[in-house]
Amino acid sequence: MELDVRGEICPYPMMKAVEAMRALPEGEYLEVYTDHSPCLDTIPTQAARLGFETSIEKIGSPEWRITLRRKP
Amino acid sequence: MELDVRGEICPYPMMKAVEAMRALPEGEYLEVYTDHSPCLDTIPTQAARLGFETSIEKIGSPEWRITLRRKP
Amino acid sequence: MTTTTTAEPRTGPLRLNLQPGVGLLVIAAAGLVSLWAARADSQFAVFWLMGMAFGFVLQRSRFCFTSAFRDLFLLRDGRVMKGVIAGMAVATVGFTLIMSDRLPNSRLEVVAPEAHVSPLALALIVGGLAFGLGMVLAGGCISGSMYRMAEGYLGSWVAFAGIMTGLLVAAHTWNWWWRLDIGRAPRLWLPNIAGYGGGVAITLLALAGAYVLILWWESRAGLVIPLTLMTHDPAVTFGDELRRTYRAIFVRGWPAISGGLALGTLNVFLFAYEHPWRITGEISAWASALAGKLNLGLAPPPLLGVETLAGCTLSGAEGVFLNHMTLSNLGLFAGALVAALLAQEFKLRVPRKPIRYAQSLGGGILMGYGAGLAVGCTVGAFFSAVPSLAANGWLFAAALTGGAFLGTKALRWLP
Amino acid sequence: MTTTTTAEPRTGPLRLNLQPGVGLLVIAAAGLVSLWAARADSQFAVFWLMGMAFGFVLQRSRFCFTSAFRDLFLLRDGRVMKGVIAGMAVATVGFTLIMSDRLPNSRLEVVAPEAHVSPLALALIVGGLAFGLGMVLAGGCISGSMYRMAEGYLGSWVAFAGIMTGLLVAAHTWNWWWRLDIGRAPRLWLPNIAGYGGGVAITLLALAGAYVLILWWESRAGLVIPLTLMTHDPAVTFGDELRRTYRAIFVRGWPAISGGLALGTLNVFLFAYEHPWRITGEISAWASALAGKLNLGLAPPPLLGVETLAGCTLSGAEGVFLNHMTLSNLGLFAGALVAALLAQEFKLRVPRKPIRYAQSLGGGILMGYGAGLAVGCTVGAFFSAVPSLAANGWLFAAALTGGAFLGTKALRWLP
Repeated sequence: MELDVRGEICPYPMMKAVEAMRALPEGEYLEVYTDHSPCLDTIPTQAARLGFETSIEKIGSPEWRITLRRKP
Repeated sequence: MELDVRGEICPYPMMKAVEAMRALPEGEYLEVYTDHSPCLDTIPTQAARLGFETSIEKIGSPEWRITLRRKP
Repeated sequence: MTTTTTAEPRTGPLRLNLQPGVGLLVIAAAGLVSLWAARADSQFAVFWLMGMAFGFVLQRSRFCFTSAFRDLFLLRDGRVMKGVIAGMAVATVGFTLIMSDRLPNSRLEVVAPEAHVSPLALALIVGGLAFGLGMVLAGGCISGSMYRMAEGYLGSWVAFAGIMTGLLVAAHTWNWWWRLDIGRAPRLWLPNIAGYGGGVAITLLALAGAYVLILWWESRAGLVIPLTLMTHDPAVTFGDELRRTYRAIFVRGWPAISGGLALGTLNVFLFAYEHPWRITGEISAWASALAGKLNLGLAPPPLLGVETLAGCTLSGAEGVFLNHMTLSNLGLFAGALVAALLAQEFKLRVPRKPIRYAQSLGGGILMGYGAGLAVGCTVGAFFSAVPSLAANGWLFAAALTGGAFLGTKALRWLP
Repeated sequence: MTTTTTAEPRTGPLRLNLQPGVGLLVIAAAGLVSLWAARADSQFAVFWLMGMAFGFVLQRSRFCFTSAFRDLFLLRDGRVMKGVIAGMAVATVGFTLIMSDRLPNSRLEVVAPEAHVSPLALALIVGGLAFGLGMVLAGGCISGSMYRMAEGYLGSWVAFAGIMTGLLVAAHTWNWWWRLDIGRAPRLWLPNIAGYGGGVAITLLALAGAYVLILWWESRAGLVIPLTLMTHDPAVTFGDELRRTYRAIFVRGWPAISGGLALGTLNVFLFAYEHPWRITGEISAWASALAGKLNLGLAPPPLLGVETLAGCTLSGAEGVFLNHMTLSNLGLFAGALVAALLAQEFKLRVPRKPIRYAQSLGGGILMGYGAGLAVGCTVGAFFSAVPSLAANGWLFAAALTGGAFLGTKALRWLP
């Protein structure tokens, strides 16, 4: 699943990401696209609490793809 | 091999430990006994440079056993 | 043995990026401004450079007072608030030494010069609630909106227009509040009743208590958020190490705790030179001067009692446009712009949902009005007031917390 | 993603340890001393508490100026020197703001009050060489020996006796040095020739250059030493998190960079209150007063020119025994003792080889004599002089480096 929150400011990127993780069907993973750098600190923390693993890739200046997968 | 440098101040514990690591026969490991806490920072660094792994155990207040093994 | 991992992003294929080059040009231009400012007035140059330092640290550590309060409720995350507390603890020690140097006897019924002590008025609570609600709606407090303006967030520009409007409205209603409430309210500076030793001890214990409370609050969400500190692989070559040092300072975001400690230290330095860090007084002067220039009868009247207050007082029409604090605020933009460009984090960000503009404007107006009543924003009336050993810093913090709570409720209704 | 591991020791089976309990008793006693000091003179209480803070940070970060210089040669390890440089960079900014507040026009032929500016004399080079050699032989400089005395190192007590002896000898030869050399030597305070802006820019660039030089020097040994920062597992419960926070502050050693930054910040705070951190002037007063009490004709004569110098000047027989700096030095012992007890690191450590006592005594005498000639030790004539924008701080550092190099050669001859 993809979630594009580019252009959005705090707290929307993390709020939407948390909502999407909660609603994510089994077996799927979530890709969050953002240009808001504070997410790089907040999303991994919330992901850990929800049992997700985070990996972050820089895809632009400044844009990031945050991939969230359920921990096995 | 054992090296007891209790009572010694800087830089003797790290100097003696480095000398002992250099002279250590293959297959042996080195146990350094010290009561000088700065060693906990300096010995691991020099050990890494000489290709050794460090593990530290607190055995008294304040006394430590620093075990140095060649990296495989 | 313990381990932790950091969130340094893997970098995909990137096009050639001009931002660091533009950043160097901005640094050169900022150097020229310093030279000009040093000729005009040596204070101007110092405040310009200190403003740049504040802006640089804010951007690098993504330091946001709004998230410090809001994320307590929204995410049960106290990461930024811990940084705020650590910074205020450092500043408390430094401020106390400076104040006791300037006013050795604290038991007189006077307050150390430039300490941010203001009345414990109803207006402070109303202002804090409005500010807390407004900053959550706008996604940033005043300092936060300022460094985000420099990063290219269009919404923050709208919020800043709201802030100026709110400060102007506050100036128009100031005399009413002063007569009814602020002018009659007591002020409480801890050293007057407990000495410097007592004041500093009470403040540090209260900050330690707040820190522990946050740890407890976080733990109720099942996983405590670790205090993130930078980590890295052992480098092997000189080039690796240089690159890593550069990236740690200029590219990767700093942990919130480093940002808080740096801001607290800078705040002490600025007080040692002149007075604590403050922002809104000058923005109010800009708003009032602009209103006066427009000749539409919008200029506020002379304001009652502001000469008896220290800190971020509102300006009536008589406000001076260019003073040392103008340089400090402009420096904040310049420092944040330099930081954003060097980190390749500058981008024009345009909100896609129309309601975001309304939120930014409305939130800005609430913040401006609240900062007017409270004699300062999260910086002047909180981050500089608590270390001034002033009770109003704590009352404002409580009201901000309430306002931020209301804000998180409001956020859930909005799309 | 990067990972690193820390050297937190696994803890074996330990007997019940009384040290933290004794530490709490020392804290209570220190509180009583503060109250007594505050009654005698409010300055006394501030210097006592600031001294405790310096001692606490020194012990917690195992901060040793000797190892900063010595380990560059002995281990090609710049870990501590990086902390020293970071602390001086912070202090440079803070000191400059304070000095420019107290002396706005730096182009006059005067120096800001209390800045550690002293003559660029041959005695400064001789003093630095002697000090550098002595500190390596004794295994600690003056501040280092003082906090190790509190930790229970018998050798450091012997070194301290040597330091007092050396300072007394220096006081006896001072007038000769003054007439021949020190009294005629020029002083160079950077703001006199380059303004505050130029002075701070030169100093910060030089510190950055020194930092890069150290990275290069370390890299020649094949592996760069990572700047260690604290790391830890994510905690799950409130209790875990509280315990971890307590251990990070009070039990585990702090990284050298944290220690350097904390000492630099404290130094700015002390200057904002009164003057920079200094140690040896007071020890010289103790030595001279003690010599006078003994009535053996050992008391030094009145010293020439000391009233024209700022910083850690020697005392003749007229030295006052109890002043604010006495409290600062005693506080250093108390703070280090508290830190050592809470961390369970107090122990009476008795060197087994007789030669170590000779090294400590001889090294101490060299340090005392060197600090007398150089108007200060690694603290007053280096760590407080470089941020004072004084050229003598750099010259002393160069001489210390040379002395430390000689010391590492000497160490290899000794058993």
